[in-house]
Amino acid sequence: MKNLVFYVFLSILLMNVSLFAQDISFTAKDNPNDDGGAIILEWDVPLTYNEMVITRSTDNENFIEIAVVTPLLKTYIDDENIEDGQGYFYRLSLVDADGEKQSFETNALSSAEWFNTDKISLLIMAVLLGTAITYYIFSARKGKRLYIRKISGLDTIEEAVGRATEMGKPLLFVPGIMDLDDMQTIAGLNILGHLAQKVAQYDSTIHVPVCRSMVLSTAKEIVKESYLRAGRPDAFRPDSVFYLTDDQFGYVAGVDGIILREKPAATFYLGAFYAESLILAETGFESGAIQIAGTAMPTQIPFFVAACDYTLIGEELFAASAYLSNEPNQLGSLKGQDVGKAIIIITLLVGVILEMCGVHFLKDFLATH
Amino acid sequence: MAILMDRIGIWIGAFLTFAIFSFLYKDNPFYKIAEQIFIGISAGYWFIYTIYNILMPNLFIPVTTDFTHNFILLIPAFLGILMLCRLIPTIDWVSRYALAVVVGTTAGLFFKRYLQSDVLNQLTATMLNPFASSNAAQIIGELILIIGTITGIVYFFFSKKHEGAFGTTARVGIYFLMISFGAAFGYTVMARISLLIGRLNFLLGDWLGIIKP
Amino acid sequence: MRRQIPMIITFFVGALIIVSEFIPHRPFGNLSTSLEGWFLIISGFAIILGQLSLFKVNIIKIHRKAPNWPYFIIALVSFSIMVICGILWGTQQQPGLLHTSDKMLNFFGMKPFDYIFKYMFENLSATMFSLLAFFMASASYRAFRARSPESTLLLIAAVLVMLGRTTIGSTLTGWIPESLGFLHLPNIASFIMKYPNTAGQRAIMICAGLGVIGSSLRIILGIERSYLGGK
Amino acid sequence: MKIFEKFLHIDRRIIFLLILLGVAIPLIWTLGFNLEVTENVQSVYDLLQNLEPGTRILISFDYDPSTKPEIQPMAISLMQQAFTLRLRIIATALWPMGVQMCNEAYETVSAEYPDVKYGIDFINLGYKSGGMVTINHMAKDFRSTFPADAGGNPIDEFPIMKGIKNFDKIGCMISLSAGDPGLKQWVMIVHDTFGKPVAGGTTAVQAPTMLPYVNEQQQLVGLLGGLKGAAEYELLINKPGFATKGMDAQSVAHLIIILFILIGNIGYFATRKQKPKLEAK
Repeated sequence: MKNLVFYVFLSILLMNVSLFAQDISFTAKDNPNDDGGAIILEWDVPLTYNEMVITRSTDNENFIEIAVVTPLLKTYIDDENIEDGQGYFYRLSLVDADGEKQSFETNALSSAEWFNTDKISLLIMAVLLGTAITYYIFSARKGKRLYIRKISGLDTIEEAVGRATEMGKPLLFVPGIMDLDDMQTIAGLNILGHLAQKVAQYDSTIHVPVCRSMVLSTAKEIVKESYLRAGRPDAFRPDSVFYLTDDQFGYVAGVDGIILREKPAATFYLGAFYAESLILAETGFESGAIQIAGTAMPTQIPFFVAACDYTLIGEELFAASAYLSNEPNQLGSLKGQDVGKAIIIITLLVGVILEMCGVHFLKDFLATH
Repeated sequence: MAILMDRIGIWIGAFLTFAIFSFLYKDNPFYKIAEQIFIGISAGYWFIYTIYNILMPNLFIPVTTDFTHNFILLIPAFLGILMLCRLIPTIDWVSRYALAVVVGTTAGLFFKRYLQSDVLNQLTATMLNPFASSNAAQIIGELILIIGTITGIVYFFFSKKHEGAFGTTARVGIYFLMISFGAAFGYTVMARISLLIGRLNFLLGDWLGIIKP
Repeated sequence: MRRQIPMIITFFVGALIIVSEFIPHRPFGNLSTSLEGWFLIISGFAIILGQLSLFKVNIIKIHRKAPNWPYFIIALVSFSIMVICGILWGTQQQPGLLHTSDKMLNFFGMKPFDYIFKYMFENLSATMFSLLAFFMASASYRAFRARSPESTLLLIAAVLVMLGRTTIGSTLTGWIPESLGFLHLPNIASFIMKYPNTAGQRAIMICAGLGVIGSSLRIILGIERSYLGGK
Repeated sequence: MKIFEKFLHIDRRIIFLLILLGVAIPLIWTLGFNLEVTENVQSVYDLLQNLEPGTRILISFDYDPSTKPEIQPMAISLMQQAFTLRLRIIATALWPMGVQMCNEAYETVSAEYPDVKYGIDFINLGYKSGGMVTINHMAKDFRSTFPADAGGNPIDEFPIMKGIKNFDKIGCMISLSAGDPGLKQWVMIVHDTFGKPVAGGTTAVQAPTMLPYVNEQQQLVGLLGGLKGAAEYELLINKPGFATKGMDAQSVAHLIIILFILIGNIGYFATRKQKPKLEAK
C-alpha cells in the first residue's frame, strides 16, 4: 500500500515534470565554429503562442528589442553588435492562447573558435589527397617512373597519319576555342606535339587553324620542335599553323571551309569546345574523315562521342597529354588523383556495406550537414 | 513617339534576326555585320555595368566618402591598375602580381569547395542502402546508381591497364557514361529548340502579330 | 622578381584561404574575408581589361588592314556608342552624367542604353544561339550513327529522354494502365535522369573534382606556372 | 537500295525548313498535349510554399538574353509565386545582363501585384563579378559585397535589407543559371558551406550535370530544367505563360529530329555493307 502511494506520487511528479518540459524551452549559446560576434538562440514553443519578441540586455536590466519571431522559426542568430567575451541576457516574451503573457530568460557568451569541428572529415580528406598528389609529383620529378595506362585512342593517331600519307591528303588539328590559360588547350597542344612528329616522320601534311594569338605562337613553336625532333626541320612549313579569327562562329565557318576544300584524311579536335563542337563534328563526318576528339567540356562530349571515331572523355584528355609529354608534374598529379579515386571507391564500398548493415557512422562522419 | 520607337525597335530586331539567320545559308556580310554589332554592344554593356555595379559602389564611393575607414581598398585598387598594365607590352609583367592574388584565391577556394561538394558530398550521397525501400524501381535504381558511380570512376583510373575483371568493370563504367551523354544530348536538343521557339515567338508575335505575344 | 614574387603571393593567398576553412579565428577568418572582398574589385578591373583589350585588338586589326578589317570598325563603333550612352544618360536605374530629360524618355520609351540593349542586343544574342537548333537537327541526322554499342546506348538514351521530356511523351503513353506505370515515357525519362545519368555524371564530377583539386594544389605550391605566361 | 542511298543524302536545307515549320506551326495552332509535373519541379514549388510569409529569399539572375526563352519564364513564375505568398525577394546577378533580365521580369510581374513595393518586398542588388569567391564573401559580409542596390542607393535605406549580414536570415536561395558562374557555385557555397537550402532553374544544357546535386543530402532541393521545367512550374502556380505555349512546338521539333536520326541510321545500316569504312578502333 505504502509502495503504491509512493509510485502514484512519483508518477504524478514525473508527469508534471514531463508536461513542464514539453511546454517551452528557450536557450542561448555561442554560435559554433565562427570567428565570434554571434549568439544562437533556440526555442521550442507550441504553435498556439504568438507575439513572440526577443529582447537583449548586457546588464540584465535594460532590455532592448532585437527581433520579432514565430514558434515555427525555432532559431535566431543574433549578430548585431555582439562582442566576444561579453555576457548577454536574452528574454523571450510571448502571449499564450488565453492572452496571458509569459517570459523566459537565458544568457550566453560569444567567442571565436580556433578549430571548426564540422570540418574534420574535410580536413582528413584534404590532407590525404594533398599528400598523395605532392608525394607523387616530387617522386616523379626525382626521376621515378610512374605507370600510366596507354589511352587506347592514341593508337589511332599513328593509324590516321598512315592513312593520310597513303591517300595523299592532309590532317587537320583544331586545338579548341579557348586561350592558353585553359588546361584543355595545353593538353591538346601536347598531343599536337606528338602528332606533328608522326606527320614529319611520315612526310604527310597538317593544318592547324587557331583562334587565339597566344595559341598561334605556342602551336607554331610546338610543331616546329616536333619536326626538329623527327630530324626533318627543313620540311616544316610555318604557314601550316595559322590564325583564322577570334569569333566563335566565324572560326567554325573558317574551319568548315577548310574541311570541305581540303577533305582531310583525319581530323583532330582536342581542347576546350563549346557549341561549335557539333558543327565541326558534322562537317568532318560528312567529308568521311577519321575523327578523333577529346574535351573535358561535359556538355560537348555527347556530340563528339556520337560523330567521331574516337573520343577522349574528360580526364582522359589530360591523361593522354601526360602520357605523351611524360612531364613529371602532370604524371605525378595524375597518379596522386588516382590514389584519391582508389580511396573514394574503397570508402564508398565500405560505406554502402555499412549502410546495408544499418551502421550509419561512416556516412554521418563524412556528411557535415 | 515611344510607341513608334517601339515599332522601329522591333523592326530593327527582326532585321538583325534575319541577318544572323542568313548564316544558315552561308557566311555573308550581313551576318558579319550583325556579329560585330553583337560583340561591340556586349563589350560596351559589360564595361558600363562593371563600372556602375562594381567599381563605383565597392571602390570609388567608399573611398571618396569615408577615406579613413576604407583606405585599405586602395590595395585592391592598386592591384587592379597593375592588371590594366597588361595593355602595355613593356610593363605587362607587373600584372602578374595582381594575377597571383586572383589565381591564389581561386585555387585555394576551388581546392576546398570542390573537395567538399564534388568529392565528399557525392561520396556520401552514393552511400545508400538500396534495400531500405519497398519500391522495386527505387531498389533497382539505387543499385544502378551505386554500381554506375563506382564503375564510372574505375573507367577514369589510369594507373592500371584495362584488362581482366578490371577491364570489364571499366567497360560497364563506359556504358553508364554513354547513357548520361545520351541524356545530355537529349537535353541539349531540348535547349536549342527552346531558343528557336523564343525567336519564332518574337518574329510571329511581336513583329508580325500572327500570334498573341 | 618577376616570377618569384607572384609565386610567393599565390602560395600565401591560397594557403590562407584553405587554412581559414578550418580555423575561423582571427586573423585567418577576417583576413580571408577581406581578401575575398578585394577579389571582387580586382576582378572588376579584369573585366575592364578584357573590354579594353578587345578594343585594342580591333584597332590593331584595322590598322594592319587584317582580312575583313572594315567589320571591326563596326564592333568599335557599337562598343563606343554603348559606352557613351551609358556614361552620359546612364542605365535604367543609374543616373548618368547628364540629366535624362522627359523628352528623351518619351521619345525612346526608355533610356538609349536600354533601348539598344532591348531591341538590338537581346535579338542578336537570342538569334545567335537559336541557330544551333538548325545545326543540331542536321547534325543529328547526318552524324549520329549507332556504330558501336556505346553510341547505340547513347542514341537510345537520347531518344527516350527527348520523348519523355516533352508533352508528347505523356500523350503517347498516357493510355498505359497504372500497374505498368514504369513504361510511361515520362517515367522512363525520369528514371534515366535520376539513376544511370546521375551515376555517370557523378563519376565524371568526382574525377573532374579531383582534377581541379590537383591543379589547385599545383598552382598553390608553385609547380604549375602556366598562368604566369610562358613556360 | 537506291532509296536508302537517298536516306543518307537529304539536303540540309530541307531539314532546316522542316524544323522551322515544326516549331512555327504549333506556335500558331496549339495542339494541347498534356503536361505532367515531375518530382524535381514539385520540390522547388514546395520549398517556397513552406516558407513563412515575410521570409526573405535570394534569387540570382545568372543568365543573359541568349537563354532568355528558357529561363525568363521561370523567373516570372517564381516571382509570381513568391509575391502571392508574401515572400520578399532579394535579387542579385553574377552575369551583368542578369540585372536587365531581372528588371524585365519584375516589370512584368509587379504590374499584377500593385501592393508589392520596391525596397520592401523586392530589391535588385545588381551585378557582381568574381563568381564563387564573391558568393563566399557575401556569405561572410553581405553588406560590404553589396553596399548599394543596382541604382547606387545605399542598402541601409531599404527595409528589406534590415539585419541581413550573411545568409543566416535568408530563407532559401534560388539561382537561375545558364552556366558558369551560376548554380554550381551557389550550391558549393550557400548549401555546402553555410547550410541554407538552394534550388535552381537552369537551361536544359546544364540540367543533367546538375542532377547529382539533387540527392538525399539536398545539396540542391530541386531543379527546373529548361523550358519543360518552366512549363511545369507554370502549371503548378496555375498561370500558363510562354513556356506552356512553347511545349507543343518543342514536342513536334523533337519528333522531327528523332525521325531524322532514324532515317539517317536506317540509311547507314542498309548501305553499310556496300562501302566498308575504316574501323578506327
